[in-house]
Amino acid sequence: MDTSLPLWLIGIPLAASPVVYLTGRLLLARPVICRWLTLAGLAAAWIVFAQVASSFSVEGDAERLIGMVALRVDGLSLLLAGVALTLGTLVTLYSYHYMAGETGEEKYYALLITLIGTMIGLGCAADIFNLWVWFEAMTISTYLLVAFYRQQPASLEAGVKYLVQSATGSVFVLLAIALVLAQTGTLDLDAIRAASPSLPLLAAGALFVIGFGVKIALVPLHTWLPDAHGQAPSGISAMLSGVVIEAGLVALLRALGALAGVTLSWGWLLIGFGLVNMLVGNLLALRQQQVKRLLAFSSLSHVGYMLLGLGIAVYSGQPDGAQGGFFHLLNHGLMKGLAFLAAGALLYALHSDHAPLYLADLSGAARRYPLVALAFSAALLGLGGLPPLAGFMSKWQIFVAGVDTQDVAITLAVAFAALNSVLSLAYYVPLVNALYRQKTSAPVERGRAIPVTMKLPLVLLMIAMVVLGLLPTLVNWLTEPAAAAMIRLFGGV
Amino acid sequence: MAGALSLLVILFPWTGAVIVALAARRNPRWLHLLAAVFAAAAAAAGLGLLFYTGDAPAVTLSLGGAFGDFTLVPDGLGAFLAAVAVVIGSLAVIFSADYMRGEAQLGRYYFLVLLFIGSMCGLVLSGSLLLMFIFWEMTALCSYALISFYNDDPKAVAGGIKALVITQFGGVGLMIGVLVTRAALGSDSVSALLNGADSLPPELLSLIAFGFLIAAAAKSAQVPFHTWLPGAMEAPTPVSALIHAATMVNAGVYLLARFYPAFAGVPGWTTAVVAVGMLTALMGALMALTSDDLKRVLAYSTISQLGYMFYAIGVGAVFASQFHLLSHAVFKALLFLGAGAVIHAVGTRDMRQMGGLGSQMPFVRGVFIIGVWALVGLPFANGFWSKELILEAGLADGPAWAYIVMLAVAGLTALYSFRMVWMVFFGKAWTGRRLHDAPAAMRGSLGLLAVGTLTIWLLAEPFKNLLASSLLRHIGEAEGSVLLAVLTNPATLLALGVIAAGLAAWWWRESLTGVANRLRFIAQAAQADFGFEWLNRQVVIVTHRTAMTLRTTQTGQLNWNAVGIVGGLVIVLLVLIVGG
Amino acid sequence: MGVKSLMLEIALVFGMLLCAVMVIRAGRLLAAALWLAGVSVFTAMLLYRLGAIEVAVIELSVGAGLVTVLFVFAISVAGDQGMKVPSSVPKPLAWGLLAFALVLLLYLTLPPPEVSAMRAEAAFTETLWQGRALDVLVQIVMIFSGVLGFVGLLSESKSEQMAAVVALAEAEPEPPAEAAVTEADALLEQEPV
Amino acid sequence: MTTVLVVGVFGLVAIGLYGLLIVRNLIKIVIALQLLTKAAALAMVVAGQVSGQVNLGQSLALTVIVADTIVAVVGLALAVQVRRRFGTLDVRQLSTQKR
Repeated sequence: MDTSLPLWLIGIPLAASPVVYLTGRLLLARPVICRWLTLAGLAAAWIVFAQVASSFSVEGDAERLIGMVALRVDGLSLLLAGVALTLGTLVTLYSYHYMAGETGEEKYYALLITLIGTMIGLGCAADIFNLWVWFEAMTISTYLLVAFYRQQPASLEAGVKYLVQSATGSVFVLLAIALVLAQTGTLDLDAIRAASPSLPLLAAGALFVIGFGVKIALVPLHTWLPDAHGQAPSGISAMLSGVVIEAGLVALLRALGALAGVTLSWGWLLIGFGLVNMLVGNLLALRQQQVKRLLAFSSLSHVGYMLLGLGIAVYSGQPDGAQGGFFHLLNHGLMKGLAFLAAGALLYALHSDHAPLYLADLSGAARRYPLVALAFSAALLGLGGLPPLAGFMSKWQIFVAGVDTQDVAITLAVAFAALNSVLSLAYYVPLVNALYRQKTSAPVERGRAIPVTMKLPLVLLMIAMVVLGLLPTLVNWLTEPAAAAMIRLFGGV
Repeated sequence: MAGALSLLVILFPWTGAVIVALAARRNPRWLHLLAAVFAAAAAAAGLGLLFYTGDAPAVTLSLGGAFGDFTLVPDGLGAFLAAVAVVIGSLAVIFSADYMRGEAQLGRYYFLVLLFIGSMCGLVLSGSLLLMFIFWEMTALCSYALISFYNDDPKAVAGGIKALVITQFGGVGLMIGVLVTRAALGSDSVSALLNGADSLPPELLSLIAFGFLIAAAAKSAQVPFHTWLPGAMEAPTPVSALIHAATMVNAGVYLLARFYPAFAGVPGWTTAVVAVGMLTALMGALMALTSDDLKRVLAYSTISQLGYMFYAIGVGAVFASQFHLLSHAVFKALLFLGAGAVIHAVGTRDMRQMGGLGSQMPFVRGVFIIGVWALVGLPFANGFWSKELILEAGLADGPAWAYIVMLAVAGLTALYSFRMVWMVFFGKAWTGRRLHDAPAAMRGSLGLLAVGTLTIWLLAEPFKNLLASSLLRHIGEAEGSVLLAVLTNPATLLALGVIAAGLAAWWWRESLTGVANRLRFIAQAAQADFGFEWLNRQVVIVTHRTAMTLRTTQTGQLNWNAVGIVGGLVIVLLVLIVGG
Repeated sequence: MGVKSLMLEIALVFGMLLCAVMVIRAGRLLAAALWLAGVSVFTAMLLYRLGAIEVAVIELSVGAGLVTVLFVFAISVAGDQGMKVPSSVPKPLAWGLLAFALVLLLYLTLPPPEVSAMRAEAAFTETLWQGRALDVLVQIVMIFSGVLGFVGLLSESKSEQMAAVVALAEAEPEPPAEAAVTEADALLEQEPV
Repeated sequence: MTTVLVVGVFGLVAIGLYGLLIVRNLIKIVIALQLLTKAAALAMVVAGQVSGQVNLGQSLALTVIVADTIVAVVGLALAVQVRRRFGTLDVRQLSTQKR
């Protein structure tokens, strides 16, 4: 691979960002231009991505050294970049009308494309400190996006919690990096892996888990998530839930992978957090009446499934669980992205004042918005793990990997996860039911039309979800290298 | 040919479903017609498939990895159940043309019904366990959506979610079984499990066997998972017929019959199946006896008859169970659609408000009595042959305690059936408004089913040969002619005697009031669903309470959120220090 | 390393921690901000002693200078609401959790590895601008998004400002129920800080 | 002597965290975050020194200081907005989003 390609992949979105802002703000002072510039920037990134992916499939990993810091494209980076670009593009398209007329639209687009760029960069980082730098840059670019409706107290509140908790987590990561540096004398992930295990590195691992765990929303560090995901503009909710959480997960995997030799407990730790996340996420969502908040809580349980798959892989050293976990990561990006975008479309149609969308508001929405309701239901049923939608297939892959380990405890964990899937139906299904009620709610009756730029991303995501459900092996080219990379991260072959 | 037909039997309903959904805003008459045409086409394909059965995969789609190969295997058992599903299903669709006339959201209705029929065919035809599980879940989803069809009614919504959650809960058992099979045998094809069962470690095999039993019990509404079925009565009546006779509940019986050869040797498994079947048959009959809701009586009677089928499998009479499934599918569809015609006319499901309807609806009364005739097991309707066959096998191969109970249940069946017929069609004279007998489409479906009820047993021999290919050695019962065996067995007379006693008990019910009063506690227990409904509700309440309690931890206060972070750190550090 | 040097080190760390405690205990925000500057000064001195001369200077100018100015600015805009009553988290819980975490962390990390011989290293500027060039580049991204965030949160059109003022004025007559409790708590608490 | 520094770093972290647990004023919470940050910067330099790479440690510390100053700036901007919209800086009253 031409080693400058990854630089382009990261650089294009990041360079597009100031262009978007300055053009929108100063040169033309027309927000409409921002939307198109952002799309153009993403299109350019897509072209580079296609090149990177095709040469990756031939030549494998590629590395570029800048000073003493390396950027490396492996399966994991490719997966994260793919999900970030897919969702980012669709969200940009979606925002065309959704965000139209908001104050600070140019900032929204500039930060959105920065977010995409920093996530791709994060996926490529091969140096532990550089990983943190990307992570922090990603976080900073989302602060304004979360608190974008700054006239709304609730949205400011969400922003405050997000900022303080993220910053705390990031300090933990820094302390862990300091411990690693002091102990091993290096920051390169591969070199750290070669160091001999010691107690301070164990502490570093714990600090990494907590530090990145805040972003991944491990229970009990999850408390910011429902607020932030619930209050952000819906496109941003989709990004936060569909990729940002996952980017945190990738960062954690890279950091823990470097410490793989320190203890054998990492796999169990991930599985443990996975199980707790599933149960707590489901129970917290069970009685939730606020639609976006409910979806946010359900993210907790889906992170649990990913952690379960990845933990199984770490524990067994086999790539299958990781492949399932990454497939679920991808699917969750699509499904939760779709769910948030569909909820946002209804929010847009039913409430013009950013007021929260309640379950009762959805009543009968299918009669006026059949397409959106269909997409929303597909997303919800997929999230609930009903076959033959994509969500079931990735859960299945995780479960197969789990039982294949022939370990009784993991088989029990799989059974627990499956029961949780059943529990989750108890809150997804009433949502679907409300959509198809015959009695329409008052907001639906006076709702406005939903523009086509908002419907198009929904349709695309829905098609992707259904196709992946029917042909789950279609994304093997993305998940298989990611799983292989992950096994390599943890010192396997 | 077999491949094409097995695909068509799934794709006809599914294509129909999509087309009807797309045409949802057109004239409702078109919707009825479209749905009926596609259902009839599927029925034709399903009947055609019966002539092309074979044990080899007819369709294969290789996905590889964790997903294995998806195959369709139209062997005798699968083809038979697919045929039941499409034929009864298409009759229900045709019946719907009258029953659902003027309802809103017909597109959604037919979409789900056709999807349901197709999924059921896929379930019984699939030769891969994963594919089977996928269809298994799809039938659960469709049944949920249909039960909740009148989704402005909270009772319908609750009933639907209950059905979904309980059958999904059972599905977890199936899934674990499939996963373990995969892990142990390296393949998830049905034949791999059937052939490789002997080579599996015993504890794994019993895990699989009991996992499948849980799944089957939940799907077929057996104790203790039966609570969803009465709630499912909120569905439109043709859907009830579909769920009870043609699709959903048969899936559990199918699963056990299919894997009986693999699981028969698992210690305690057959006893468990017998016990579940027996308890369900008894409780179902008692609950049917004490219920006043027409559809509920039929629902409980379904549970009870399914108990017979489970019992039959438990004692090794797999063929008898499938024969009874066939009989039951036909006569229960007849009874449900007949009840639908009554409810459609009267506008209530409470039998205490009916009575004397026979004079107003002679056609419905006629076919309904034929259905009851078969349900009770009087000669020579189809239910007679299959039920006698089960009881004979039970006497010959099963434990005595179970046989006695099952025999008694035959009497109870007679008792509640006569009570039902009496309360609906006879007794006091009908004084309400003038009622219409069933309209044309309804009559068509009912008439066909009535003829089937009276004649389908004539096919017993070919049916046996059809199943023999897929059930192999386990069809040993009744060598030679099935029908002759029934007639010549002394157990038949015994059973008929008990049935006659049940009938007599209803006839002289006035003089038996003393006994009835003394047995009141049983009636009360039966009306309270023997506490299972309570148990069910407790589980739900506890879950929701836990959820509510847990929600208070989401304080929304930044300081407490920080406590979470520090607490998390402490926990992780402790775990790592202790766990090494 | 002589005893004298060690004593100085201990004194500096002690001073730093003392200032930090005062930050938390300070009643007024302005005082807290100034104590924070004190922490900065001690940190800078420690950094200087560790040989990190450049960062010590930066810490002094940014940490003690710029950040303090920022805080003072923010306090002057937002007002110096004294909130003497602590949060609803019980103090024993906070103490317990932190002490526990601290003990566990120190158990795992003490004693720290010996100071290894200084490696031959490029000069600070070279390390920063060439060795860690990527970090610096990403810092630019951070600064850009930080500025956008700051501007996006604060810049308001006149109409918005008016709306906010009106909204507040409307909210003023009925103070939040919490406020009353707060004052009562304050009387009970009688803590001089 | 490194031990003293390690204790100092963790001590500073503990005090900062204590602030997050106990303090109710939003601006003061941002100040407590600054304490954490300073600990992190100090930790970087100490780690650099321990591993014999002071200049590397310095470079990292500089990045940390820059990043966290940005966080403080955004945090303060949020605080000012919160004061405008909520009329208070009390994080206890800033808990409309719960359950």
